Amino acid sequence: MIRPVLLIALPLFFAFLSPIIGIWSKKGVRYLIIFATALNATLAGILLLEALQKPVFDIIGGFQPPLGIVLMVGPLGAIIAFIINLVAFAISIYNLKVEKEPIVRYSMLYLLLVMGSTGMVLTGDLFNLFVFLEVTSIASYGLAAYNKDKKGYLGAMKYVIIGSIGSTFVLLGIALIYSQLRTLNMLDIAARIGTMDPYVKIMAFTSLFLGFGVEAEMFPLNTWVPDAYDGAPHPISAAFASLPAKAGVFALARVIFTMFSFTNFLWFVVVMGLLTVFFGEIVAYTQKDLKRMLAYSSIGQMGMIIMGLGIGTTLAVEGAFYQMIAHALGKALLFIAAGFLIYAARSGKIEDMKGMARNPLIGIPLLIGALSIMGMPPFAGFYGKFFILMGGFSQGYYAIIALFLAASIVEVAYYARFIKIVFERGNESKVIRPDAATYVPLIILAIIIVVIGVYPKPILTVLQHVGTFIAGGA
Amino acid sequence: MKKALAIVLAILIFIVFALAFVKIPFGEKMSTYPHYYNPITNQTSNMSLPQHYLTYGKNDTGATNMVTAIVVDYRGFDTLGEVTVLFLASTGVGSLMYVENKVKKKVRRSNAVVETGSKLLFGFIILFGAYIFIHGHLTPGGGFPGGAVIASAFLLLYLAYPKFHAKHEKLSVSESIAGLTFVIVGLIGLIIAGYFLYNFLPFGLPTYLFSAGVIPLIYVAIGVKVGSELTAIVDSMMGVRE
Amino acid sequence: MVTDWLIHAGLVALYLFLAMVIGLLFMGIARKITARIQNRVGPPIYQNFLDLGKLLAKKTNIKHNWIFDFAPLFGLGGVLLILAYLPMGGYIMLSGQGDLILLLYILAIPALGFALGSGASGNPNAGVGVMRALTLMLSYEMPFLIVILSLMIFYNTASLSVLLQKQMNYLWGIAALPISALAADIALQGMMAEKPFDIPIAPHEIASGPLVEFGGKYLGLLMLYSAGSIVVETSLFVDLFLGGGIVLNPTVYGTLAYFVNYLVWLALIFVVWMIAIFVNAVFPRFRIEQAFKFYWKWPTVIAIAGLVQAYVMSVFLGVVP
Amino acid sequence: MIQYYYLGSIALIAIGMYIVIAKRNLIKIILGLDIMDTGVNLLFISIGYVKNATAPIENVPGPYVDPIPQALVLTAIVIGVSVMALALSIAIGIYKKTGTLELDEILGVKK
Amino acid sequence: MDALTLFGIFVLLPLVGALVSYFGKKYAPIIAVIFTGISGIFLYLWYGNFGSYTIDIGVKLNLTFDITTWFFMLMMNTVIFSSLLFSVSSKLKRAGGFATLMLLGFAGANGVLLARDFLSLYLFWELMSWSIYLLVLRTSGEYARRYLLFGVLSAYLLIMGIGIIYYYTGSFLYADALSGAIPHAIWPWILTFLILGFGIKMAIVPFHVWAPYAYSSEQPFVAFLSGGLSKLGAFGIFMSMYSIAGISLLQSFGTFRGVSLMGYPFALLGAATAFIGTILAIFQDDIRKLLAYSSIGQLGYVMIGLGLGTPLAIGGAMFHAFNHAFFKSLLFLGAGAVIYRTGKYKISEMGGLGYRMPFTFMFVLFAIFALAGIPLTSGFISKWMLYEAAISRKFVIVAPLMLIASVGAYLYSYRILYGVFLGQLKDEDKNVKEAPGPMLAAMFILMVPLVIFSIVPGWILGWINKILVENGIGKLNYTTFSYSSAIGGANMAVFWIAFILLLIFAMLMFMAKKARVVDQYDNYLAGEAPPSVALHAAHNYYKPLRDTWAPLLKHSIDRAYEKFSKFFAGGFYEIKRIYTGNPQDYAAYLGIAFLAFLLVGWWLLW
Repeated sequence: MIRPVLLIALPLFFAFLSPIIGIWSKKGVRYLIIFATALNATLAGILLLEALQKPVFDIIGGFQPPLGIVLMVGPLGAIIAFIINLVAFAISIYNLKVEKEPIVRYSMLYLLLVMGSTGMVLTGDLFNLFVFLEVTSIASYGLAAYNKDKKGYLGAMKYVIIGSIGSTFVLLGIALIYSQLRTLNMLDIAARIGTMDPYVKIMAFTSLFLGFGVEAEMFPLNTWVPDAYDGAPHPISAAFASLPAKAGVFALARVIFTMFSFTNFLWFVVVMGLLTVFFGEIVAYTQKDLKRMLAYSSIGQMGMIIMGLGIGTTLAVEGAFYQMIAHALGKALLFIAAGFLIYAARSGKIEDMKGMARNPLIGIPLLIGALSIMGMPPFAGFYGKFFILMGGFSQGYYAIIALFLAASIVEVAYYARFIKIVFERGNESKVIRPDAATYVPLIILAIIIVVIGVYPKPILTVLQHVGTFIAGGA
Repeated sequence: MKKALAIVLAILIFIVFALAFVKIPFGEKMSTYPHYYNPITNQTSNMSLPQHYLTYGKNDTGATNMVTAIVVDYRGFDTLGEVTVLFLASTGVGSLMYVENKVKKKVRRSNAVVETGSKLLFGFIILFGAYIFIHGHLTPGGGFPGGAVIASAFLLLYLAYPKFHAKHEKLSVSESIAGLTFVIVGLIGLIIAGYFLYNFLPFGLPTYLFSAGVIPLIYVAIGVKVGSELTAIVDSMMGVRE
Repeated sequence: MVTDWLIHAGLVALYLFLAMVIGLLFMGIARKITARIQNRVGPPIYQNFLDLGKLLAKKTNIKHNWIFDFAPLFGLGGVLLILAYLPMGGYIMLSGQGDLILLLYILAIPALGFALGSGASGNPNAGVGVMRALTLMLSYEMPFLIVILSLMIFYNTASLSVLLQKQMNYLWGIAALPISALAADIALQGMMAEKPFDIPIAPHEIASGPLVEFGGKYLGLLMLYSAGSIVVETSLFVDLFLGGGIVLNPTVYGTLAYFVNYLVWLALIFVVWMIAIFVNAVFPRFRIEQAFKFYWKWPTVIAIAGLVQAYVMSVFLGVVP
Repeated sequence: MIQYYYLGSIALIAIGMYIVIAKRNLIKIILGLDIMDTGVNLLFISIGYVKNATAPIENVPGPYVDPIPQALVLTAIVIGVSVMALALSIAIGIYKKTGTLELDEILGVKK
Repeated sequence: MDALTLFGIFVLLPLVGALVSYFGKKYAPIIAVIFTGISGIFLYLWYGNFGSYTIDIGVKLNLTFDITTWFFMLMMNTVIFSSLLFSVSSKLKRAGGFATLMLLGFAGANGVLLARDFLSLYLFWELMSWSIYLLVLRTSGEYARRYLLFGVLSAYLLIMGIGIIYYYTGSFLYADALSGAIPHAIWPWILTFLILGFGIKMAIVPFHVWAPYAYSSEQPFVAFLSGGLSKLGAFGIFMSMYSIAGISLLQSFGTFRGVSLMGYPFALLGAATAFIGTILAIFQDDIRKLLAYSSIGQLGYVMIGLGLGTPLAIGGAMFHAFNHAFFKSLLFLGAGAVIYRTGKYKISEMGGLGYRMPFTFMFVLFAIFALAGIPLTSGFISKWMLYEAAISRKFVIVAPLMLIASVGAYLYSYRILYGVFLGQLKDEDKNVKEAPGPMLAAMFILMVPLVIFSIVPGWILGWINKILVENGIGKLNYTTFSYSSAIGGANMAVFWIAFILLLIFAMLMFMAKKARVVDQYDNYLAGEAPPSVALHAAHNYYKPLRDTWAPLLKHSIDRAYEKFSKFFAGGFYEIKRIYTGNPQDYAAYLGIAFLAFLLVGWWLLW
């Protein structure tokens, strides 16, 4: 019987251990990180199997929920945790490519970023969620500026400013809720949310929604994303796109469904989601730099997930979670591939990458990732997008879905342009073969995307419990 | 134009939150607090959460300082998270300040009064800091203020002796050992009682030094950790002086 | 059953042979008339029979490749096939088995075979000639197809034999749809490639166009083909608009009717041929763009007027022949 | 009881917000963030306050203040410190790279 | 036969084949041929037992194997079998990738044909469209991008249609669409979305822009794309009009002489496509582009048939789709053989290849006969049915356009024949050899049905009649050798006998004297020195026609799309300015967002 707390305690244990190991061998720390993330992924997998029967409550310190902190792991939380750790494991292999100096500190920051994101998904306590949000953000601030060049620093600076304003709003939200309900456990809050004064309730919801919106890259709050992703080292931008972003959106889902039970307000969330998609895709079309393009495209995909959550029907939320999984895998793959392409072309601009992906080891996973992001069938991205669209239709959001489809045509346009340039025949001479640390994670992620896409039964059996999640359960 | 926008925004946010907080009573008695509800066992209790802590806190955790009881025992997981945050800060600052080519900076010597004064005071400040976090569960203050005091001791040395440098390896070793003790104590709790961070040591008599089970142990670890981390941050921020 | 099948085949063969003879005769008459108009004596009427005999008797025939033979084979075979499907003098040969649309497409077989053969000759003049022929076809087909469409809509049938029946007991095409008949006659001029529209065979510009490489027996057979096509085009016009020459009802008068109808049919096609020849003798040759612009302007307008008239009469006034 | 403390802390937050949006210098912006943080912490503590009650140390009798906000603020303060530490080290980095802390110059230079 | 075998043979087998053939490297096409052959055999065996099944792969896929699916699968299977057979000897670069993607497209196509619920339809539709994207990508990224934009547009139009149905009926099944939950006024919307969505795949006029680009990639793939996959568009339109909506519902929109007002505009669209496609085809010099526009034109006919909706019209459309599948892929394979041997694309650069490649010439000649509708091939019968349908219901706009378009077909057919195969043989093509064995075999397979079904039209009319009866559209009256309609009919047996007899007669007349074969320069140069460059009249072949059409040809739809996308891209750069890069603006955005959020929340509650 796996205790979810191990998913947090063990990485912490290894993080604290690594400075000591770091004194002896720097390489040792890198492989320790890979082992830690692998262990975490397997634990999360076993936890997922358990959480399928009934939600797992892990009481910390032996005190019943509202007194102590409790980890609330439903099937949905478990699968997101599993995917986060799986992707983290793949990215940690790519981490071997990072040469820039204080590598021990880099590994610690990366491991704690993973721990923070997992924590955000597992926790059932509001303030604990805030602490893990902070763990993730601070790790991200440190990693965003890791390259110590101007782009890195500026990206990190923007992230810090927006991130800390966001966390202030989260704290304000918690203060508002605590002032009325005097408790911090989510289920306890959910049970007694009705007793709150309606205006204070709206204020609390908006502050929390805005606070987590920063991490979930919602429209007006995602302005830091392109600069932070662009400045960060390649594996980190891959990690940004899949780990904290997914945890942020899951926290958002917690806010919308577990704690507050608004029905008439959800259409506004859909509108915000649509705005995120719209601006994300359109600005991505104008981007010349590869990583900025992928950053904006990841904003667009997050917007789609927020839209799915906002629509609120079981099908749409199921689609939103499916898209979370697909996007985490797909975007991590694309960023790793982008890292290799930038390294091969020695420039961030897309035009200079003519024909860089012609090597099948990099070309095929890149295609699988791009097609999955675009929502093409035998890949994971298809079901997510289709369910969200159909959920949107079942709620009668015709215009919004039409606009969303227009935005995704723009998305296909710039991905096709990228694929055109990268697969162009021309300079065969400069095409180099990726080494193991690059193509191993690519192949792992590509295989998972295909397996999930071709046979979605396991994922869908897990996502059937969306009903209880929407009703405010685990 | 941006100034005007900023003012308008600030005022609007102030008004909006003021409207919300006007509805919240200030300084009311705890009896008016709503009663908490336990989602797992699904029953609402007869008292509110703070009242529960204040009434049963003593025999649940054995600590007299309720804040410490909550910080370390009831919501120990938060503190674990929060310690990681500090650990992250020091690693983050360390990695950002990390510079291969050590640029030497010329620094003036401070005068004799500061030097001798700091040499004398250093021991006492460390002692005082240790006192704070050892008695964390009895008197106000705890691991974090204690750690900060220790860090201030080292800061004093930096001010006094321009060439002074705390060894980075030593600091990070002490930091990680302290962190490890915290996690291992948690894991032992998990192994013994099935709950992570369970208070498995005997509570002993209230207001005695060796009471409240695991809390002093954890607080000592936190104290050492905070102390070494803050000094590490100060040290890397100082950069290198010849 | 086999015996009357044989008689039927024999009659068809007779009609086809007669059609060929008429065709050659008409060519002779045409040369005689144009000569007379141009104030010269001109060759005797039977001149074409002599040319045919000379050409077929030639020993040395030039041949380029196996595709080159397509022209005479498909040409002659195709034209005979069209004649078989075209009622002559009221005698329904095969047109009971195939309707007007089939006929339209069979018209294309000899033309395509001939085009293939001349294309295979390798002579650039032939290529240009075929291009002009096809462009001319596109131009005159516009009014012609609209005319056929209006006939089909008015008489509410696509089969030629039924059309003749209806013309017999109701009204001749030319009486019912005079405008369409006018357009059809203008289009006929292009179909027969007579003077204003003999652009494909323009002797001065591209040395008789597609025919340039053919000599000896090839030219002979192609002459038979052009003779047959004269009878086809004139007889098509007569069948569509002049009741196919049926004056006496064959069911009433038996073989006598067939004989009389054949003579009337002969006279009618001669009249149509004379119109074409007189126009041919007088007009200079159009350039291909002029021909195309010409056909897609006035004849098409007339044809559309005819179509509208047919449409109005058949749909709104409910006139059912 | 008039909620001076609430209004005071919200004022702090608003001022912090103003500083972040209006001020040019990077350090001032970071300080603005810090002011917002302290504002929220003050808000938390004032929520937990009970009129004429003492700190929740058991050995002193009498009504106690609500201990939970104090525990939370303890964590929030440390988080605030860590964010400030990182923000300042990033600012130092920017200063090293661009030689200035004025935001317009940094962005101007960067464009 | 249960669900798994049906799904396995027609969808999983090609997918497995795709995987296997990727590693086959040089032998990949042969492996692919074997896989398509197997599914072809099963298709033949399972003619009788139709039925519908459901497969659960996490989501329920409802598959039905009935006569309509069988009929379209017959086309799809034969066309891909022959294109892959063709590609065995056409020495493609990275043949492994080619075979994989072809089989993926095939699996997608089979899936679309089998699907009876919108989820599986959309799934396989997208699978098929992106496998085409990658195949076009093998030749040129830019063309692939343009194709994918339209491919995705078609998918999203389908999504809109499916979504509206899902909104009302709450289920994806085709059958449920008729459950009456959908109000009458909504059906035009649904049908427009679905038909336009499927129409894009058939390259209907406003959306035909992608076809010339996509059709200029490797010839064996293009044969499958234009021959096989464009039929999916026809299948989709047929299903959405006559199986999902149903003929009675279409009629309920008011009929105009027996043809539903809902279908008629699409018939007009089809007529416009036929006319524009043919006219554009006449002036193309690149053989691939010419065949592309001609394919657009021919598919216009199918659209007319489906639009008119009378039994004869739909039967004609089905038959024409069948013919188009065979003669168009035959034409593309023929062009492929010529390109393979000479490496040239421009018609004016070729010439006289008929003498060097006689078999290819014969196959292309037969394909041209079918295309132009000459009665020697089944091409005539389908065109005849379409004409009869239009004329018997007195449609005075659709019929002339169709007739003129078919005459236009003669022009560009002859341009291919003359430009490529006849005329003078150029020196560099002197020793061009005939296409290799597998290519000829592939072309022969495609030619056979065109001839057989012209002699015995009864068989195929039987299948089509079964389709019409099963979907409750009506019936055709036909016998094994002849067919007829309200206003006319034709008997192909009599035609063939008469034609052969008269041909023999002409042969006898012709064989009387022998003829001496002579060199191509012999006669007309009469002894002069042959020119350095062979005079081949195929350059700018229809120049006079082009001059007369010049005012009209000036406006091209391609350039309209170019301007359209430029306009939007400009707009995007405006929107980009929101991300100013200054964190302070971002902080201000955050504040504004907070207030906006609050406003909406507050307004909602009060």
